[in-house]
Amino acid sequence: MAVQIKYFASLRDRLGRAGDRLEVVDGLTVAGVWATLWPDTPLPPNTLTAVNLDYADLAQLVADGDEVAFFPPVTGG
Amino acid sequence: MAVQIKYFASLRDRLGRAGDRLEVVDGLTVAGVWATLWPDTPLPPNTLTAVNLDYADLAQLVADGDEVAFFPPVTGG
Amino acid sequence: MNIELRAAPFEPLVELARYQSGLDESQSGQYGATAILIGTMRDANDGATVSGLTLEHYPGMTERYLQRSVVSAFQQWPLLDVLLIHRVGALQPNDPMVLVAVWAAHRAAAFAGCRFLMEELKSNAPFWKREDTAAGPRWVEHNTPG
Amino acid sequence: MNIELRAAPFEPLVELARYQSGLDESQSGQYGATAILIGTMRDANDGATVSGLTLEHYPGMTERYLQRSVVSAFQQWPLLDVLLIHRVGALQPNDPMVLVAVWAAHRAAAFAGCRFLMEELKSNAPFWKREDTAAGPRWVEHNTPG
Repeated sequence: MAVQIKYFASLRDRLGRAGDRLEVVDGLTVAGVWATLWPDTPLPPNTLTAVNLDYADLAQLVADGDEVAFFPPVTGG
Repeated sequence: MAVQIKYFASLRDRLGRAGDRLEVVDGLTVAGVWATLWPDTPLPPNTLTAVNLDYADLAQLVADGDEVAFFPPVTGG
Repeated sequence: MNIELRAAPFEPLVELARYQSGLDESQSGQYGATAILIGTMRDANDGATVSGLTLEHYPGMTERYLQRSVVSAFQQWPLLDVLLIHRVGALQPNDPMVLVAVWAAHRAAAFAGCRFLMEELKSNAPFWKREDTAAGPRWVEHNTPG
Repeated sequence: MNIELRAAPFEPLVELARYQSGLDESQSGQYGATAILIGTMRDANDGATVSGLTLEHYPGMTERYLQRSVVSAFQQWPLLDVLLIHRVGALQPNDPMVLVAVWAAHRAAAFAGCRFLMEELKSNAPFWKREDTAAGPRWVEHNTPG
């Protein structure tokens, strides 16, 4: 069971890569995905999260095949 | 001492003419102009009034050479 | 800044392109937002089919009122430029009736200025609409709310 | 209705003219108001000269978010049509960045729909700006208020 992880914009630059792949266990949340991948790096304040192309909160459970994204506040338009 | 009077839109159609000329006396107001010209026709509710191309209220005094206008609520744009 | 009453049909997008190409060069790079409202003649109103429309105005006062409205908009918001064109005379359905374009650094001022000018046009500038309907001509008695 | 991300420069007035010419014929005569907002790249921001800008997005999610925003606008107001074009990639000062055009019978709905979509673009759709300044590139950290 695995999920794809994506990072965007300043967060990607800070982390030094655009994504990850993570084998996950039942009951893992979006927050848990981050904590597993970046145990020494607290999630930056105001970071936004999405699961499968929709905004999601940190408590959302992830499932096999999900795409999980972390990114800074948006500044389009 | 005289003022020019103008009527617009539905008010002009109702009155049957586009304007008048009136010899006036000292102390005459916009309301007085109407009452002098149309003693049997009360000013229709919501009629707007202008003196010399600026909105004016009924109590404004008129002077020699003024242009006084009466017109219905505006519906532009 | 340009304010015009037009007695003949006009193309808002053509006017915009022309005006835009003449915008103040010294402000190049500052125009972050342009808010535009185009009003077009509809073929129905208040339950009746409308085949034509005549826009009457008060020559002299209408121009003066629009001028003051634009000055007031510049006083209220940090605007860079304004283009305002309003038809007078005889219109047919789908004819452009009014164009208000407001240039500013940011969208909040552009939107606010454009809305303000539209409300001035609709509620205070001396214009009157007479519609041609199957039952004959009739004066429009009230506008739609902004 | 049309929603597009553009990787190359575009001319908002040309796009508007093209889209307008293809508007639903069956709604001819109903388009009373078109509200338009054009966002353009400025050459200065937060006190620094900006010589270029890169717009990043989240392929897949950005399109999906914009699509939902437009559906939401149609649910909230009686709109007739929407055209939304947003740049991605590398921009230079004065390049158009975003075009939102909303057609409705009356100006209140057109304005409200246009503003709503602009706020969605600015505050919620996944886009990020990176500016080129004399001190090097920097990510824009916040937007101007609507």
